[in-house]
Amino acid sequence: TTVQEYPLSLEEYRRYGRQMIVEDTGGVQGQVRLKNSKVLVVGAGGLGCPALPYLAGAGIGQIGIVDNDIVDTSNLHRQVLHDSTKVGMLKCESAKAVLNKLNPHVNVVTYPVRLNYSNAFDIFDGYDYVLDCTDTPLTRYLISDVAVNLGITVVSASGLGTEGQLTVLNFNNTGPCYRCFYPIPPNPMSVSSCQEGGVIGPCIGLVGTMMAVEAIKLIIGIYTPENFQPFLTLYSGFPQQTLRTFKMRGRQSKCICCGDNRSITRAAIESGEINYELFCGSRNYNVC
Amino acid sequence: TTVQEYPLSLEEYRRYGRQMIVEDTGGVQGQVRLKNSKVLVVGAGGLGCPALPYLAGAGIGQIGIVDNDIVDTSNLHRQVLHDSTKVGMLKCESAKAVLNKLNPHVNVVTYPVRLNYSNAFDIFDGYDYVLDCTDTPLTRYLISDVAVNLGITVVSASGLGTEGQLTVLNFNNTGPCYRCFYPIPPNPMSVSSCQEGGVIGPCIGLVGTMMAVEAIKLIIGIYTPENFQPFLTLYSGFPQQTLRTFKMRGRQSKCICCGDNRSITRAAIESGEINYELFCGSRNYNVC
Amino acid sequence: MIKVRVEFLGGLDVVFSKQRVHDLTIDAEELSMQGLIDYIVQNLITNKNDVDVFLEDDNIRPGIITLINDTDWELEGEMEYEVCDGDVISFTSTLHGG
Amino acid sequence: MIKVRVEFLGGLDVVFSKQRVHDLTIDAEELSMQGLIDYIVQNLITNKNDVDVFLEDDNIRPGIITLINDTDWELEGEMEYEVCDGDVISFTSTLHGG
Ligand SMILES: [Zn+2]
Ligand SMILES: [Zn+2]
Repeated sequence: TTVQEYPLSLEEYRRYGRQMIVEDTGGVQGQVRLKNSKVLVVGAGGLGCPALPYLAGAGIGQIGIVDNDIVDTSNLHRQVLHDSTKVGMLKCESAKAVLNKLNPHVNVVTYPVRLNYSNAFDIFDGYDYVLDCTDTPLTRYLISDVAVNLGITVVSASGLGTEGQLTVLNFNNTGPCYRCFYPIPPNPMSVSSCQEGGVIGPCIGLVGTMMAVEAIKLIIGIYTPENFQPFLTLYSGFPQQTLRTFKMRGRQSKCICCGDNRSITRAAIESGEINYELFCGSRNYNVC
Repeated sequence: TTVQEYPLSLEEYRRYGRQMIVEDTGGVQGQVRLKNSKVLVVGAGGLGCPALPYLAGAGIGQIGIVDNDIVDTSNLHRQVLHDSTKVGMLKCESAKAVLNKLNPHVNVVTYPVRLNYSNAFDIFDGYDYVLDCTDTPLTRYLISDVAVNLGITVVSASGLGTEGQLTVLNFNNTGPCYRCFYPIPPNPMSVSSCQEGGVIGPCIGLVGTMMAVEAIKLIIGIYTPENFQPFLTLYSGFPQQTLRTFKMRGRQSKCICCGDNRSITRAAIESGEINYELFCGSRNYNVC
Repeated sequence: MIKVRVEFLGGLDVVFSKQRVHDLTIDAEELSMQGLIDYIVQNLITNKNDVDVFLEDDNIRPGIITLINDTDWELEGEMEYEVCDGDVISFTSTLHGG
Repeated sequence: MIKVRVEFLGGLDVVFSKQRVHDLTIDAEELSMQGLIDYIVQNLITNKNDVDVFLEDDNIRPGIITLINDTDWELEGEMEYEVCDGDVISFTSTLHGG
């Protein structure tokens, strides 16, 4: 057996040098943390497309991509990791091909499935962080529930039109989860005045890029149990570009997922007892 | 001759549909404006890499890319439009290949030269907007000076470490230029305590993405002479992600480029009379 | 008289005359959040059929985050909070697109 | 006594003990920007060799943007501005990286 004297190869020093000299990253130690971390990105759409290459570029050791959707021409104004030659291809495979060329040091694993109650635990298991880049309340509840049960911190974001939202859930297994913020799921019938929404590519792109910043900060230890404050950040692209950060509630003791009396357990989820479909309805929630 | 009855092809309607239904874009009219516009991006590095694909995705008619640098492994953590297979290739050509695949409707023109006083006018001529994605004060003064003389609005940004800055210069030929903000160039000798700087990929990436948002807003007419207020926006990535927008001075009547007595004329620039090299020194200004 | 700024974000402005920010001067000595919400429903929602975009079972509709001076109202007493002169009260719909 | 918050952004904090925000209480009845800058140079710059990162020819060094309550100081009278209690004065280096 050979002893690993240096934690990074010369090629890695060269590749990551410009980020390692940023004091906040912690130099070699921070780079090794990035290399040893595994990040799962659920959704290779408008949010995942900018988040993925920055995670790969930064040298995350393993990146998982969950997406069973295929590339469509109508995606390409905002899902710029894909391209016109990949129309019809699985988004996770399209993304993997780009990331492999960008940084061959990263192990990219694809999951060409629709995330659901029966496969989520198997997929999430072993990852340190999950980025929720999905587009329905159903998956947002599911991702948070599974992450809480596995002790994983989630970077969760969304966007529509010219706006976006970003938060970090279940930080250190002490921060709030999605259900702490939204104990009651939205009623599909109540959103009747909201139209199907469009989106400006770089606006959702900016929010996806913010997710990569948050993931890197989590991995290199910028957030600590002492300094972490639950937050929700809102981005507006028009008429001025602004970010507003709201101070949010902490973990709720009455939360049925992460609180004192937990009913959203792994067993309950995997048995199909928690009916995510019924619970969130099937309407398009994009606007409200 | 055939009459163009519809301003966009069916494929274009399909491709841009999700952005055309965003009310702020102005629908078909806004899309036609994007298609008829020509945007020059100077620099295909940390800022240009995220700005370029969002501009191409949005359907800008012509995108010019000025960069004479070649792809290096040490760029790839932040310059994620390129990849490891393109090390040694011109960045402008690497970028063009990606954009052509992303959106074949966009005419991508490359300028594999170092922008200087003798070539800038020829390159800029005919473009509606210029994105300053460069990394030295020299080019920032030159880009602003040439744009003012040609009546072009500039989206100017920069970044270092975990921070970035963004502004719009010479808006409508009435807004301030770079020299209005910085009438006296920085003295190279005065920045001795500042070290060579690193950069976090998605932090500079976020600022480049903001540039694409600004360019789209300019093209579709979100800014008007009535509502435009000179601004400088600061992004910080650590410890919290924040944007702060400062209200800035208007055009300065005493500005030697855009003011009442102009000495930075096209003739003065092209003759080499304005010595940008001397004027800005040759030190690395990255930190201060 | 209590002056309060009310904001409707995340697309919620669609039922408030597409106006995101409303500066209100309310003729009252005291005003709880409950009182402010009643005022909003009575005075700011253009089409009464849209009330259920904002309210459900007399409470703020699930999926809407309510903020008092940029802080989650859960930390400030929710419906019992006494609105002060100069407060900024924000309501934001949760976006789901990705 | 005048309370003022002073911020050093864009990397300028390197010569201010790496501290971006300084909350100052200055023992004076009146304080112009010139007075505040003198105070900063005398009290906040750790190493006197670093003064020329902040000043050049007794003025704010070219390349540094000065802001009074988030507004360019050019709009507020520059050195003649009278600092008020509660003001936020920011100095930011211009970044050049791209
Ligand atoms: Zn919870
Ligand atoms: Zn000027």
